[in-house]
Amino acid sequence: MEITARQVIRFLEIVAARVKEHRDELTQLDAAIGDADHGANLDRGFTAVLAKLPTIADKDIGTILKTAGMTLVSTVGGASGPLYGTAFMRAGMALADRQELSEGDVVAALEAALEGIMARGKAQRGEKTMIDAIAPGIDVLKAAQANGEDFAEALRRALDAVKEGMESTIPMQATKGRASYLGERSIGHQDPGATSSYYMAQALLEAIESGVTSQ
Amino acid sequence: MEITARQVIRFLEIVAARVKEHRDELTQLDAAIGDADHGANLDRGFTAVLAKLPTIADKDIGTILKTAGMTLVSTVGGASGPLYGTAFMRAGMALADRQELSEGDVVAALEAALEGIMARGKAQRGEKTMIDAIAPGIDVLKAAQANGEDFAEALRRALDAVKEGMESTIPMQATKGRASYLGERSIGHQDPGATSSYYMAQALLEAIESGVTSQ
Amino acid sequence: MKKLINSPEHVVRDALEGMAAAHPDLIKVYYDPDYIVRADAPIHGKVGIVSGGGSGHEPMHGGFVGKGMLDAACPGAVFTSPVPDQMLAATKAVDGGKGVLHIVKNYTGDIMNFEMAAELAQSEGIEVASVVTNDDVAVQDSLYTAGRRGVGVTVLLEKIVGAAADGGANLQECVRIAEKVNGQGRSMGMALTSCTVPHVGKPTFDLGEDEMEIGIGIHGEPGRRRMKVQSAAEITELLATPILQDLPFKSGDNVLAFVNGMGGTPLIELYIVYNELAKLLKDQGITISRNLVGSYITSLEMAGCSITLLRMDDELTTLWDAPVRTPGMRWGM
Amino acid sequence: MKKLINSPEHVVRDALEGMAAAHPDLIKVYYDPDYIVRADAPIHGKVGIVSGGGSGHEPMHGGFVGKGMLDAACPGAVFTSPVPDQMLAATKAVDGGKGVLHIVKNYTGDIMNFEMAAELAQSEGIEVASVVTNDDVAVQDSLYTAGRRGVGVTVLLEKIVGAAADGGANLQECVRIAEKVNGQGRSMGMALTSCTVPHVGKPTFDLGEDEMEIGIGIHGEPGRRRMKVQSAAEITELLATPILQDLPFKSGDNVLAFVNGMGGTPLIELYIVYNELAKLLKDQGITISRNLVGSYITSLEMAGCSITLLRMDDELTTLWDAPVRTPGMRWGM
Ligand SMILES: Nc1ncnc2c1ncn2[C@@H]1O[C@H](COP(=O)(O)OP(=O)(O)O)[C@@H](O)[C@H]1O
Ligand SMILES: Nc1ncnc2c1ncn2[C@@H]1O[C@H](COP(=O)(O)OP(=O)(O)O)[C@@H](O)[C@H]1O
Ligand SMILES: [Mg+2]
Ligand SMILES: [Mg+2]
Ligand SMILES: [Mg+2]
Ligand SMILES: [Mg+2]
Repeated sequence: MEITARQVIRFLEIVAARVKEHRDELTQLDAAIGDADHGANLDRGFTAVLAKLPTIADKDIGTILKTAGMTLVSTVGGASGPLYGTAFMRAGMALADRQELSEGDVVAALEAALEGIMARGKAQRGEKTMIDAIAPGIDVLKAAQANGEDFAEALRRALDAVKEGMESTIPMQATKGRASYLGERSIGHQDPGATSSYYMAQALLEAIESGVTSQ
Repeated sequence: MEITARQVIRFLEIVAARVKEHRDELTQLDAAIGDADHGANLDRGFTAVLAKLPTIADKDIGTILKTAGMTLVSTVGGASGPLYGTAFMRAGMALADRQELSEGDVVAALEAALEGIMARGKAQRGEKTMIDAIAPGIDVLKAAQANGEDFAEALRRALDAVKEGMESTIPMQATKGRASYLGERSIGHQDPGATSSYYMAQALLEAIESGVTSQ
Repeated sequence: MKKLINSPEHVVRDALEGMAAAHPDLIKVYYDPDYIVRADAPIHGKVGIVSGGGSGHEPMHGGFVGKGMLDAACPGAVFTSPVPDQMLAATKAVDGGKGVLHIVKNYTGDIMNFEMAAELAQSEGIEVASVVTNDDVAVQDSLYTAGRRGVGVTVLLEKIVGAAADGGANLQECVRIAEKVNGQGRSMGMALTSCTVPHVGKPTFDLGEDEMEIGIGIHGEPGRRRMKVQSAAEITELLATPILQDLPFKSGDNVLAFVNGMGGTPLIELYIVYNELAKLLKDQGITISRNLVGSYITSLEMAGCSITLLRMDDELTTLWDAPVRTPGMRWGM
Repeated sequence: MKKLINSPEHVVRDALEGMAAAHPDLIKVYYDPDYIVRADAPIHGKVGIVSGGGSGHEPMHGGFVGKGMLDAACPGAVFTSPVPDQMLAATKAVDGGKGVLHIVKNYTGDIMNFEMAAELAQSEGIEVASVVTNDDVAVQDSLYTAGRRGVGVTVLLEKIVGAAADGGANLQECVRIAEKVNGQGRSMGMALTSCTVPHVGKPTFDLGEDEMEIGIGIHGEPGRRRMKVQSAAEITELLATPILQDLPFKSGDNVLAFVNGMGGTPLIELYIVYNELAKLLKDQGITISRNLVGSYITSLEMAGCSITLLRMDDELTTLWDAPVRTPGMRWGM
């Protein structure tokens, strides 16, 4: 299975749509354990990314993702801006000059993105952040790759893992980010960043499955 | 019928009690067309008058009323402080050195009090103030006096006139005091000062009727 | 009712003690009767400037006592004019032999209590003059009514006359300047929420979640009109238009533009209103030569704002710019 | 939601334009990226002091740009840290050749965005140092968490370090003084009401008519504890006790006592809290040598207050007393 630049653009478009759709939900989750701006932050950022797309649609995949990341850094602010921004920039650097992606490229890019998030935010799994949603999905893809399992199939299982990871943040006590100020009162709420990461994973699956039909 | 200093003291005690009892009602009336402090203002003032009574109980009626008036001026503030204060002071001046009052004295003192209010506040009847309650009562007493009618009987009719006067402020548009700022919106509300004047008239009747029984 | 207080009865006393504790270098506070005087009063050979009114409008008036503004302030109970004993004591405390000016906001109670205090002070041989502020265009004026309320202009007048007195103006001069400021200034206010008088315990008036009250005073008095909440631009126009027409202010005028918060409105909103006001005045050819943005004459925790415009000339500008040092207003020293 | 705004999207921009219109003598405002610099920046041979953070805390930070305090401030969206582009542009605009100090409140977002900006500025050859404020004792601290929030101390730090830089201190000196202020200062806050983020449109948290939230931050984050509303004296003790124990402050200490309003609380209530605080500290043998009472670091229209205590010494006192002239804090000039 080969993924085209057109599909990467499509991925970004779907993320932007999902974020807008779930803007209020994300903000409400953030109101419970944060400061009620996560939905607005990401919506502002991906709206800016959408506006940039025409100028980069004909570029290589690395440039497309790097530009998206830089745009997020420049427009989102808060914690999620540098984190998602770094993630997309690192993915872009890992895919410099590519016009098409192999399955292995996708996994490598996702790993680079996660490393970027962990380096920038200095958080580990289990601290009630986006990492708890993203990491389990990557685990599934890497295992599948190692066992030579079908990628499309693995992607669907990865999305389930991301969903479980997102839900696993509910009983956690936050030790990073704004939610950590609440101490024990952060327990019992789903992390907004983990939730936005799940919607991005959904978008990724959809874009990849959409294949060339999106053209 | 003779009124003793003891009854004048009793009158002040009853006013203080009535004001405390109706404090919230007076404040609510003031909230509608003023600034929600009339009940608190008068309660503060007559509580101070009560505290002063022991020191003046053995004095002449003029001194008792002058002291009460000065105490009101010094403790009430707002519009009602100088107005009621002046009223009691003027009544006291009209009754200097008296140990007992004739019916005529009572009417003269009430007239002096009303003149004091009108001089200090520069208001006339029909401007939606305490004057609209007080003046009609005095009219009744003066007429009764002229026609040599029974005073006790006249006092009761005077109280009815004060009540009607108080209620007559409801349809009036205020042209004096805080309520005048509301223009037409002041129409339809009973004036707080007219209402407190009615309770004072009630107290006066009760004190006079109580006769020596209060001793 | 939710307030940072100990009890409704102690609000005024506790706040006065807090001011005394916070500003011993600027003010002295006396109790029973309550009044605040500048720490170095009386200033011999200077006209004494005294104001006062109900509490609940902080920093006005007590916060304006100090160098270059008020010599004394008399705080009444919340929203209730102080009593003559307070003004008399304050007048005596600041009398420097050149007479004392009473700055009185036009409310029946304030007028009558200051009047009685002035009579008493004069009977004790102190020369007293009074100026009354009545700048609120929300109130229809007429010879036969109590007239307009004194609101935002009072703050500007106290600063300007305070500077004049500090500069050596005599009592007549102070009166002239005060009357000029009151004559050239107009104000109007609005509320997004009511305030709650401590001893009442519930809001003075009820406003729906989408309603605002236009033409309110500073005592939680209901205003002249209730309407649906509108944008900052529309609200600014609703307040500024009657002000501009009333004086009237004309193209070419220089004004001091004062956007005031009512107590519960944050600064970020006041700057948004100021921005709309600046655009509106520019369109009318009116120049803002000085401005003041903040909560200076408040109505407890009421959310809302008022706009005051004062036509400026060289004399008023010089006096406005003069150094002032009080708890509530300070520059130049 | 009732606010004096035109629309949630325009709140920050409109307020910035209002500030620019009101204070052209003190500040210049740039847009896209948004930042505020003192009118006479860059000052050659002076360390540049830059801060920033989400909007909704006015007058902090933009209101502290001017002589003797900040050289620049970067306002983010409401309650959202600004982006690196803003800090980079501001850092370049105020670089006077002696390096630039970033004053950062300890929030993950602020830390990361300032970090990226510092990396970019350094790559362009500007020397940048950063200090992080984390004075909120309501947050339990630990090596493994995001640590404490930066709150009230930030205001005092910006004044003091601003004075140091104006006095010619080099970058290392500024860092030393800033770390000393942060090390010797502690804060805690409480809310009587929630605030409403404009683009959300409803209160961030719900408090009952008789409830208060203790240990809140400045972003409408819920606090550590919810309880029935208590008296000003009890609330003051609830805030002051953890502050005193944390440093700890000791009998004989000189402190700057800062009673701050959260945006919707009127001055009269802040003075009542200050009065309780003064009594409480006196009982503990702690001397208040300086104080600040007012709304300087706010949370939109939230009703409530915070208390900050800073242990003072001669160096900090001299720097605190130094003249300052900004829209939000002014004395001595
Ligand atoms: N150190 C961190 N590492 C990884 N993710 C983090 C970290 N801190 C916060 N996050 C994520 O960021 C989300 C909050 O983003 P957002 O609300 O946009 O920023 P802010 O918290 O500054 O308002 C949290 O839900 C969490 O998932
Ligand atoms: N000029 C006046 N002449 C007579 N009575 C007046 C005048 N102005 C006000 N009042 C009376 O005073 C009452 C209000 O008293 P109060 O609420 O205690 O004072 P304030 O209006 O200063 O708050 C009004 O209801 C009215 O009856
Ligand atoms: Mg957030
Ligand atoms: Mg009243
Ligand atoms: Mg009153
Ligand atoms: Mg945020």
